[in-house]
Amino acid sequence: MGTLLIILYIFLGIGVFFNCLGSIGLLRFPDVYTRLHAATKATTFGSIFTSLAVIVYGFSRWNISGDSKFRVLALHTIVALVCLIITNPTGAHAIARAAHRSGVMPKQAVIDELKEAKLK
Amino acid sequence: MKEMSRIVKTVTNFVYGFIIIFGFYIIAHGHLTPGGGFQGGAVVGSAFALLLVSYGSLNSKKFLKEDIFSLFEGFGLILFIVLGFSGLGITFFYNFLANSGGWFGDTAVIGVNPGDMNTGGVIPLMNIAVGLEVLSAFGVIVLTMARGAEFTKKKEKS
Amino acid sequence: MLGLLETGSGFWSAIIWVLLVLVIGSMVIYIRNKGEDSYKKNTEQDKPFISGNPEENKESSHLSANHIYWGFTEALKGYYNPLIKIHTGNINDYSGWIIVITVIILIMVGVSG
Amino acid sequence: MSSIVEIIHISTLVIMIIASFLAVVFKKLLPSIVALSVASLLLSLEFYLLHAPDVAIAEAAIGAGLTMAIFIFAIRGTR
Amino acid sequence: MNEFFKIFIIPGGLLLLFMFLSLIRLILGPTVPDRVVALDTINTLVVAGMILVGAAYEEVIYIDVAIVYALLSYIGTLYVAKYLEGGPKE
Amino acid sequence: MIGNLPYVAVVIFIGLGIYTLMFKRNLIKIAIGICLIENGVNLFLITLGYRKGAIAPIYTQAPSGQIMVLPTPQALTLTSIVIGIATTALILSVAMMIYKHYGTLDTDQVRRLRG
Amino acid sequence: MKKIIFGIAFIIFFSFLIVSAINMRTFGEPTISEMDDYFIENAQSETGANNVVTSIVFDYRGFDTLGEATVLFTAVVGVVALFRGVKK
Amino acid sequence: MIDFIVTFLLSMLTYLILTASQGEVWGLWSLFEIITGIFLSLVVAFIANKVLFQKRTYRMFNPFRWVIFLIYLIGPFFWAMAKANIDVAYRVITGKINPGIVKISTGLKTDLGITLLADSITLTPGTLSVDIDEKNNDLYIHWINVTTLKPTTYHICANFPQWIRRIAE
Amino acid sequence: MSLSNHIPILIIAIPLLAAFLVPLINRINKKAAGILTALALSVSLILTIALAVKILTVGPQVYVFGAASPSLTLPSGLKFPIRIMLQIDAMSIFMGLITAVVSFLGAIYSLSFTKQYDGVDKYYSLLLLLTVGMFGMEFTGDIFNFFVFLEIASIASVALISFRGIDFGEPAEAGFKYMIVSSISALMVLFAIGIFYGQYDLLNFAALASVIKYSQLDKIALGLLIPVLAMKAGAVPMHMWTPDAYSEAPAPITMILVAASQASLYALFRVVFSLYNISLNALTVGWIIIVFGLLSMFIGVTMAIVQKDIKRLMAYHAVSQTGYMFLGVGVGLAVLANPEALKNYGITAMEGGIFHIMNHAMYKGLLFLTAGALFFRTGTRDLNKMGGLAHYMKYTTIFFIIGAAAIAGLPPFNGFASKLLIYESVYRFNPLLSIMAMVVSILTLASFVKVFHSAFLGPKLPQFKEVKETPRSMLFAMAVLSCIIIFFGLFPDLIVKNLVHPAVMSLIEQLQYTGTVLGGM
Repeated sequence: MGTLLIILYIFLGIGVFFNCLGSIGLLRFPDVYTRLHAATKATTFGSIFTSLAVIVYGFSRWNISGDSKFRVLALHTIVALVCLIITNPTGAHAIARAAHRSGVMPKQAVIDELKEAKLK
Repeated sequence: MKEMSRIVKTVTNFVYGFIIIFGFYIIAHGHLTPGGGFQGGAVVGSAFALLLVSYGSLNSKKFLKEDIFSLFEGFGLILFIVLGFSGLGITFFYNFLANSGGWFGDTAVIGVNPGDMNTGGVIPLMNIAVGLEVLSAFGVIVLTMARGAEFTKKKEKS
Repeated sequence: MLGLLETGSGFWSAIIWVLLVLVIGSMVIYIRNKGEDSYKKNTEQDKPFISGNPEENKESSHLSANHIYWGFTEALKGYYNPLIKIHTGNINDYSGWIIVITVIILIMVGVSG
Repeated sequence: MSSIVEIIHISTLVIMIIASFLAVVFKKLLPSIVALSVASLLLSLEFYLLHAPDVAIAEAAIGAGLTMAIFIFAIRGTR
Repeated sequence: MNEFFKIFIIPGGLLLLFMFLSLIRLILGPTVPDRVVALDTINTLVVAGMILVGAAYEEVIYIDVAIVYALLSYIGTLYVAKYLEGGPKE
Repeated sequence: MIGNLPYVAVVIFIGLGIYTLMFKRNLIKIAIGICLIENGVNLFLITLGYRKGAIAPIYTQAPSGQIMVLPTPQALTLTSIVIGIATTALILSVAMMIYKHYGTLDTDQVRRLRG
Repeated sequence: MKKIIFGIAFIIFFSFLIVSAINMRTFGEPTISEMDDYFIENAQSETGANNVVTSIVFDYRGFDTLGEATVLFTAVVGVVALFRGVKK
Repeated sequence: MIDFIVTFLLSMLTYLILTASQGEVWGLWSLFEIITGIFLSLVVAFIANKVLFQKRTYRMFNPFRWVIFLIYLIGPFFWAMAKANIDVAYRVITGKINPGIVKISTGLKTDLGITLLADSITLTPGTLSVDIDEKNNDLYIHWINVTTLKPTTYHICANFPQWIRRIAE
Repeated sequence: MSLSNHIPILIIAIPLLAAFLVPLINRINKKAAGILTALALSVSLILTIALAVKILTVGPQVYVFGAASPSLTLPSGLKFPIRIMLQIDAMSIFMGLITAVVSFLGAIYSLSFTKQYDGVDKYYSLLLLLTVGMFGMEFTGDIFNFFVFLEIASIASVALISFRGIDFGEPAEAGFKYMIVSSISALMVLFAIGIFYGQYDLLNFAALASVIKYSQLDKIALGLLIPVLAMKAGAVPMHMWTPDAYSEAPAPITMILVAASQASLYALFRVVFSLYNISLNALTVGWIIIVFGLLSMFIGVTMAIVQKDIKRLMAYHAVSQTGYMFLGVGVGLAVLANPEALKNYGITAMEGGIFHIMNHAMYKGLLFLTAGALFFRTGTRDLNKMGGLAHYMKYTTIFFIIGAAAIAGLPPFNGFASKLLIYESVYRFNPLLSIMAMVVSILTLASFVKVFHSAFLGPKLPQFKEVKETPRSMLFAMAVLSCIIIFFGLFPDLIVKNLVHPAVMSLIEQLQYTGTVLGGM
């Protein structure tokens, strides 16, 4: 039980920390693209860790008590996690592309090859 | 509507089937877990919306047929009301299958239990009927409004 | 009797009314038939007399709906102008009026207890 | 213990109200729809916290996917 | 209310706090893509929070809601992105 | 601590919606207002059914031996949500059609029918 | 002028709603719950469904659900009828 | 036909994962559940097989590729992701950025490969895939810390393309 | 268990089933849609008449959904009902008869009228759904179920009003306005339902009526319910949607819309009389309704005089005639707490008001149908452009005269009978009100003289040379309505004694209403 608690604390701590970073980055960064960096990477990573905590919790409780509902908890959380991992970066890509096409240019940009390419 | 980028389309290919099976899971387990005909139908309808947005209205015509949707909409509702009528020996909407022992007729354990699919009487059947209606209704709404948006917007000057 | 409608302070029967109309109508027709017999068809007496002016062409004599009751609306201008002004056809006003009336009724119901 | 739950309730409600206020005050339509979506998302979370998972699923499916879709169609059609 | 309730509910509350931060970006965001990024962030946070709360209440069936949200918020994002791709207008 | 705050939130929702209906001059904004009122009323119904320390009214794999929240408002809200989306879809379609013929969404100009 | 009247009406309306919110029964403590207790106790044995909400939606209040599905059908037919001539 | 069967199996797998609780089949599912699952999966396969297999490429049927995929996910990808977050944390705290959008040509051809690469890039340090050239599969990357104006592929995404080539091509 | 116990649900379910079948049938045969609609509605009409006979002889009837027996309202010794039920007393069946007749005639009329449209199957499907919504609103005994059917009726109405929206902008505009106001009203009704539920944990009308306490929250619920339902019925000053919606809808739909707004009126009476009854402050609420009536009568008719669009003019008359019903029933409500006055003139006033509902549906429907016939043949609704149509459309002219005479209250048509009841009884309540009502009646006559003159009289106009008499099915519908009007006009006592008086008594006697559900009280 003690090990489980420690693992939970670590995982939840990492998850919350990165989620926090993501939100702060969303506030601090100057333009859409950099904000997307913060939002996508950090929140996905954080959410993976909070979900991992739940998964670990579910499996270990199932091991201890043998109650099938904890296995269901872990399995469903895995499914939710997979959904999150698949959809998040794709959504970020869609937003970035749409932002660039709608005329929002990156600030302080050293180089912008996409603007020169003019894809349509 | 034009199609979106290749990355989005590839992800859509996977997610589409996943959303639909998940929606069916919600519909079929309506009497055990949260969900039911409406929720599952809405989820599946969203899957059609996803296909529409990532493939554009021209390319998605291969996969989404409005005729079939409107057919299934009427069919789902008729199934639902026929289920209502079939209780008419006693009263309209009488749950004549519950606790009868046959299909969906198992007696539920009273209290907390892990859930048995084979219970609920006509409720699972009604879930399926309503789910069929709702998913095709949302399909029709999304397709029609996409068509209408092309129709009502101002013509570009190009 | 059939068709007798009690109204609390009297009664009303359409059958009696119809019979009465028939009787009075036949009397009127009878009196009319006994009237002036110097009238002759297809003479000057047949034509309408419009202050000596020539009769207008029938095609143009139809009065269009805008002009009927012109005097009535003109006389009640003070009443009609604000009334028509209220009917703006603006959807915001529609919902606004509902809220106004709701508030009035809420106050009345609330105050009266 | 239950005070934590209450704080969660309160902050969910507050975020929701702010988001719907934004949906009203934004001048352009697209930002208001985004704000409406946030409000509906938080509404779903609030249903979830009020122990109504059935309704939360319905609100999530309809508020996130379909309402957004038909609003976007509408503003596309009225551009 | 078992001993794990607190462990899971407190991170959930913290995630809600981060939602406030994202909401500020939603208010400030000078352009529409900024606001969509905020929406996306709130989506992810809500999904994570829903999983945590579901674990805290020991209600297995609640996780389904999180799955639905994780899947469908993506659709909303795509719709807005699609609209923005249409051109610089609005 | 929380008191009747959820009800107040409901009222604020409805108030915002009514405000939008009364003072905003864009047809799609009006549709947003209707959505907001719907959200408020749905929240109201669910809030009425809440019971502190209870669990959801579903027996499948629930934590045993607890009271449950009231199920009827949830059923009602489910109905009202679907009705809401149907209403919204119809409102938006009609608004699109208005735009096709009038070329504008301003309520001050969408008033050929008056008097 | 009209805007002022509407504004005042709106404020009064809002305050009435606030009054009703405050007078509502306390949050989280329903005073009377006879009907719902009946549902919670008997739904499982009468309909055999674990989910009480579903058993209310489809059994006890099935007619509402029929009406709701009909509303959706009506809206769909309305939308299709509105855009009926539009060809792609 | 083969795509129908594969879609059916995939959806069946998903359904089984979702419904695993208690029952007579291996202690996980009841018989009725499985029958329902087969029925629903048939419907899904009927609806979704055309979408899933548009290009009619069956390269991913090789189980070896899936093994490599899992190794990739757990090994280099996760490590890169962790690094990415440290990086983001650093930039969030210090606020040092030097962004730009650069073009890289990856040499990947299949849709799945390019998608995997783009998503990996988005989740790994300092990079975000913005756009894609549909003709020759060049990716446009928003790079948060531009070190060279003419970056090679290695600068951006380490050796991911090799991994992905082994997985998806 | 004989089928006769299931008549209440069959009345609703058969049109509903037909509505779902119509789009499917249309794929097979294009012409079957209209015939199926007419068939379903005729079955529904026959069943309604059978049910009316049963109810008027036996007494109120209940139909419980999903229970072990259709009349089992209280399962296993509970004090409150838990299932949805239809509860049909004399007032409900009175409204149900109106709905059945009007929608059946509307369907018959549509058979020819819809030749100008495409997508006819959707039209018929929506018409059936509108009918179902009205039946549901009138028959249901459950307050949330009432909300659902209110939404069905309003959504179907909106879709039908904006049916021509693809070609013209105005129908879409009218539909939008109606949709917004009806959404507001539906949401307010839902809020009131929430208030009731929060206090009493009940959703049944009768059970609520037996426990209602008229507390602070009940007052707010009443204050939300009265205006929104009055608005749906078209009371001034919330009537502005009425002329828009009525004038832009296709003619048979307008006729049914009149009946739909009267269904809301019925709901208002149901709330005030059956739900609250004596517990509310009857004088205040009665005067509120009387003032609604006065304003509606007067403003409606004066606005009608200046109109030049024929259907818009009639729509304003619809507002004005609704005022009579408000006036009659309002007087009855104002003296509800006073048994002496109630017996002396209150019941008569209510009889007048309720009887007027039926008369109004009939003659207003006839007038709208004639207007639709004019539009069908001439293609215009502008009175300025019409003239001399009596030369071409003789039957339509006769029907118009009958309708106009009835609405103006000329004896021996039915309008006179109900108006006379209202005048004489209201005079004993307050003479001024009665005089106002008479003035309004005169103004009504004046404005119909205007319509008659500008549309039908006058020389033959060259642009209308091709105009022919209307098709047979349209004439049939108008003829049936005219026969009903004349019959009602000649024998009003039959109707008042057998239909209207039981309806009024079922409204006034609350105990009977609750007793039907809750058992011997």
